[in-house]
Amino acid sequence: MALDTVSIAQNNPDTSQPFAELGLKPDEYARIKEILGRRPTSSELAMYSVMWSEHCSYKSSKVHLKQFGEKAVKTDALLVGIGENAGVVDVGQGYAVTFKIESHNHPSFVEPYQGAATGVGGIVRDILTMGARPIAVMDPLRFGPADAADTRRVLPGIIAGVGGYGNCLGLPNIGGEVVFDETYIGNPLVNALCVGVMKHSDIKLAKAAGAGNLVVLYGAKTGGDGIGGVSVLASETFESSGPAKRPAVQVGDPFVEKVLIECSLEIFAEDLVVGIQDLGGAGLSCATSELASGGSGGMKVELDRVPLRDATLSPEEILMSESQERMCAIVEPKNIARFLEICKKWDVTVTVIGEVTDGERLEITWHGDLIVDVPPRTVAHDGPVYNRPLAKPEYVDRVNAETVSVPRPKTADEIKATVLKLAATPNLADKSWVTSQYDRYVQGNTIQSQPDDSGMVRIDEKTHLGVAVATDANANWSYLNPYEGAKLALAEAARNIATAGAKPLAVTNCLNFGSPEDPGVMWQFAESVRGLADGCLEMGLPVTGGNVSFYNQTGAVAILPTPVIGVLGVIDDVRTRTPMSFDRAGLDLYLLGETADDIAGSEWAYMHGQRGGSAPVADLQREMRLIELLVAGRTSKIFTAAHDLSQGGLSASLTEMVLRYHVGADIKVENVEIALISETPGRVIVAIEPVVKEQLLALAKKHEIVITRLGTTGGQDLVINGAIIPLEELRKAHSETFPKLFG
Amino acid sequence: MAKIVVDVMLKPEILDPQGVAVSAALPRLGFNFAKSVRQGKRFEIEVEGEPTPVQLAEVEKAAETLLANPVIETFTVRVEK
Amino acid sequence: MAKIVVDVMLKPEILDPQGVAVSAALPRLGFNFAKSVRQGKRFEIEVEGEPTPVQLAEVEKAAETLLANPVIETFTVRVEK
Amino acid sequence: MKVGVVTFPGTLDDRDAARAATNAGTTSISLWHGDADLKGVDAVILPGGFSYGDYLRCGAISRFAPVMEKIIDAANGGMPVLGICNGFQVLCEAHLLPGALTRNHELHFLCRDQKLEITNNKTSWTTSFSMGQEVVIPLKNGEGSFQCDDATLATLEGEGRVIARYVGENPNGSRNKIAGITNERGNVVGLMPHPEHAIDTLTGPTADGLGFFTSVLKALVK
Ligand SMILES: Nc1ncnc2c1ncn2[C@@H]1O[C@H](COP(=O)(O)OP(=O)(O)O)[C@@H](O)[C@H]1O
Ligand SMILES: [Mg+2]
Repeated sequence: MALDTVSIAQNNPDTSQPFAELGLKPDEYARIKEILGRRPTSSELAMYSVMWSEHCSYKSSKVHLKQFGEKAVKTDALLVGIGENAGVVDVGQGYAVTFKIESHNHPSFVEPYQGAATGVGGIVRDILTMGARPIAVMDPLRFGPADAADTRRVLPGIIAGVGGYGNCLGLPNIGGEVVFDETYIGNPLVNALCVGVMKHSDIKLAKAAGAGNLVVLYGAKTGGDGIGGVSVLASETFESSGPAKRPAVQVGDPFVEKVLIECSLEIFAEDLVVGIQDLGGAGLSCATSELASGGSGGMKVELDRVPLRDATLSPEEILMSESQERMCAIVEPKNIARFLEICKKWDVTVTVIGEVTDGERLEITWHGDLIVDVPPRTVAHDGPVYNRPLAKPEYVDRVNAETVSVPRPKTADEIKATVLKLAATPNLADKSWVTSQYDRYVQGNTIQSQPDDSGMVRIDEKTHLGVAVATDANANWSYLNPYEGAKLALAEAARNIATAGAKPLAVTNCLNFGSPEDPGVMWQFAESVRGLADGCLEMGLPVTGGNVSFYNQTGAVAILPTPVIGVLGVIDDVRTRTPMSFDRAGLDLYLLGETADDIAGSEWAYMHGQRGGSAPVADLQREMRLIELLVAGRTSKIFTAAHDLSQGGLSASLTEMVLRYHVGADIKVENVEIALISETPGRVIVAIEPVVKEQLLALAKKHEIVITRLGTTGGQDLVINGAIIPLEELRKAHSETFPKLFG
Repeated sequence: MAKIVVDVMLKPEILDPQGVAVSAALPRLGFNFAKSVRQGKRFEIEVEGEPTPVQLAEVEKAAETLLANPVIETFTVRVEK
Repeated sequence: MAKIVVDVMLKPEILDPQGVAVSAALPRLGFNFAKSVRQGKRFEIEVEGEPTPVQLAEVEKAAETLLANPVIETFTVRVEK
Repeated sequence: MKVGVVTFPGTLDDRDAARAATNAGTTSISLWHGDADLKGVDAVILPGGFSYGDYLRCGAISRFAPVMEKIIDAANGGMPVLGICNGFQVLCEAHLLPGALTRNHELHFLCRDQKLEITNNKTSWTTSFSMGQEVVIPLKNGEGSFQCDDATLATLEGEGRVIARYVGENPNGSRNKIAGITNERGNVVGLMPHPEHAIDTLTGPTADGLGFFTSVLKALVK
């Protein structure tokens, strides 16, 4: 097996290389040659090809994403911004919180269980890498139609994978989404979010500073995971002696990750690392080049020291391997003995693979031969940047002009039938078949989880400081108007934090789209980013990080534009949160916010095969006033309960409220044919003791929010304009759907 | 009545966390015979009478679609006395 | 190098929900050959050279103490070519 | 009174068990799986989690940990030992309790608020409850189905050694809806649901679980 070294590359400039098979364009290949002043070695080619891929380099999205920095409001709360593994925000009392979403869409289609499991594992390592203890996870998911064969194949595996990995790590799952739509057939979306907490002084960064410091690889051994593409290289360049076909599937070992977390936190607590990076996409290529370029640039690595699970791996494959549960740390020599000792305590495999140098090049050797000699910045950060053509797709004006025609419930029978249908439709049905597979209690700090508007965890057991997180995306609205859709998702996520009385602080996002090579998709993407950036600017919330997933597309059909927005909020005392529902009779119910005839993009329209009309326009000033009202109402203890209105409108929200503690309500609304099903944004139902009515009205007036009395709580029925829906019947409709579909 | 056995193992290149855990536990208990351990599944299927070639072909099919996940696993089908 | 196989199955009187689930799934997929299905575990242990009787006795011991739980499971040990 | 809480690699609910023991008025001491040392504790909790990933069988690998030798000796000498979830599985694998925990009959991990009936209030861990008292505490596991042979079941039932039973639908296929059992002497208890997650209504469905921890305090001071 011939090794391609730097000197061979110098002496044989004309050797043909499979750059196209590795996904590089001719001009990208030419640029690599220009950077190096010679052809790359096969190892260098492997590194550049994965690091310059869409997934790692953000080459199609970069020009748009930079708005998040440019338009951002300056806030002292942001301790670490975009660019690191995850952003970090100050939540007070000396605590910092980090959170981020990442996608694992394609792997979850290929192997649902492992794809979803390793998606959770990856985002948890990103959070750990910042120096934080991971404290909770969430999983926004999208699937094809609930009764489609493909959905039956992927959904159970994905749910089991999210649970299997998260449960074994001891991370409470505090929320997520399960949404069905035809466009996700063949393109399920598995987004995973993790939240972590640390003290300010514990923040860690991905940088390799200080010549002589050691490069330490610890965690799982390296195998041939996720390097399907690179084996092209191995087989083209060499007569490969290893297994011909490397698996593109990565398999996770949550036990190893759990031990890695505890081991790392013990190492952090003793302040034994200078810099740290997890190994995710692009494995060692990414970790070494990012660490080196985060420091002065110089690093030497002896690749043959990497502990292998499969002895037949070639150096190219080792550089690319996406084996899970690995971390790379920069450690001062004086600390290495203690570092190794802690790894030994936790039975974690650990190897010194190199050292930081005072040069500016990343040099990697294989049994003494130099196989990589590159300026690390060129690998990690100077990838190609594309300003891809974009064009407003033809469908937009056409569908915006359509009028939505759906049945309008007016009579008592129609009202009852509508409420029951909405309660049972897969997008709105009870998700406990899913969430009961997730541990929500572990760590003993979970204050809210599904089906609450947001997840909430306590981070200090003495002061009861806590954080709340919600994720949202309304792909129907994004399809009709991606700019407004992104803003509306942001507003909804923020509102979901605020109903509990927490104050929104920071934003993360996972932008799931079709192919960036399609100008229409690129337009959807650009509009979504612009909408989110404008929205965050207006609401004064920083974007702390995120992830882009392109190529979610089957043939010519792209998924609906699905920007999943996560908002993190803080609450000074979790004991004072406003619960999502009421547990007793005799309370008064009010609707905060006005209802218009917003049927376009609604669940009721979707259920009737309608995907036309115009999306609502986000009024973020009003959203902010509503948020202030909700936070103020919590601190002055006015609310007994508060619940957001979103998909399924008033009908769905009332259903969720009365079923939560099995206490009914008697409601009267005007224009029921609109009020019941409209999805006008910026609305919340609150429950109060009748005695605080005047305080509530004053609060609404102060914040200029329209308020309408809906009715009272109590009884064993949900009664709407005289239509009686027994709670038992409603519960049956709501809870039967998932067990029937997925058993 | 006969017994058809389907053995399902992870492909050799796929990480087998369970096998790794067993490999690590054996020496701690003083057992040093194992160079490596892989853990898989075994299905024992009872069928009426002697299995016919048609039936065995069906079992192969079932193994491929249900019992094993061909993305990460291999399987063998055999009749056991 | 030889391979020792340890098969572990739940005792017949112990409920095997995985086997039951497979039994139920097969006919839904149009497979009607199975009278019953039981699911167990298969361990493939690689050892250096030909296994000696002493080694096999050790494997038996390991199966009894670690690989199987005699309260609910039975096991067999054999050398596979 | 000192209650030891064991951490194996992969243990998850150790902090929660320690918090519960502390809230009940005991001092919690953390015990490391690799140390054959009980640090002078008066009782031991084996908490929930996925020790060693729960690969092979839940609890099968952990039961050989050095700390377990000491715990087995101490338990046989009468020290109160509570195994919760994974800890229950470890106690069965260690033969301190009969039977075994197997896959839930629905084959899924199941997390839910579970109603239980306390059916023995004489053990070291259950005296704070009244006979027949119904409590609600979280159940969360993938392998919580209690199985044993008929003779063992008859013994357990005959000697009143079932300490808690699921109320309502059987969540996992356990024989006789068994949620927890004790040894002959009543000092060793295994329980599938998690009382340490029901110590206050802020973070749990109820505070019913606290009774297990106050019971052991009473057992120790008497
Ligand atoms: N949609 C986005 N919005 C904001 N930041 C983003 C987005 N997508 C990626 N980023 C940021 O770009 C950086 C690189 O992302 P990524 O390569 O996914 O990081 P990692 O490899 O650590 O997961 C990160 O700081 C990430 O937060
Ligand atoms: Mg990262």
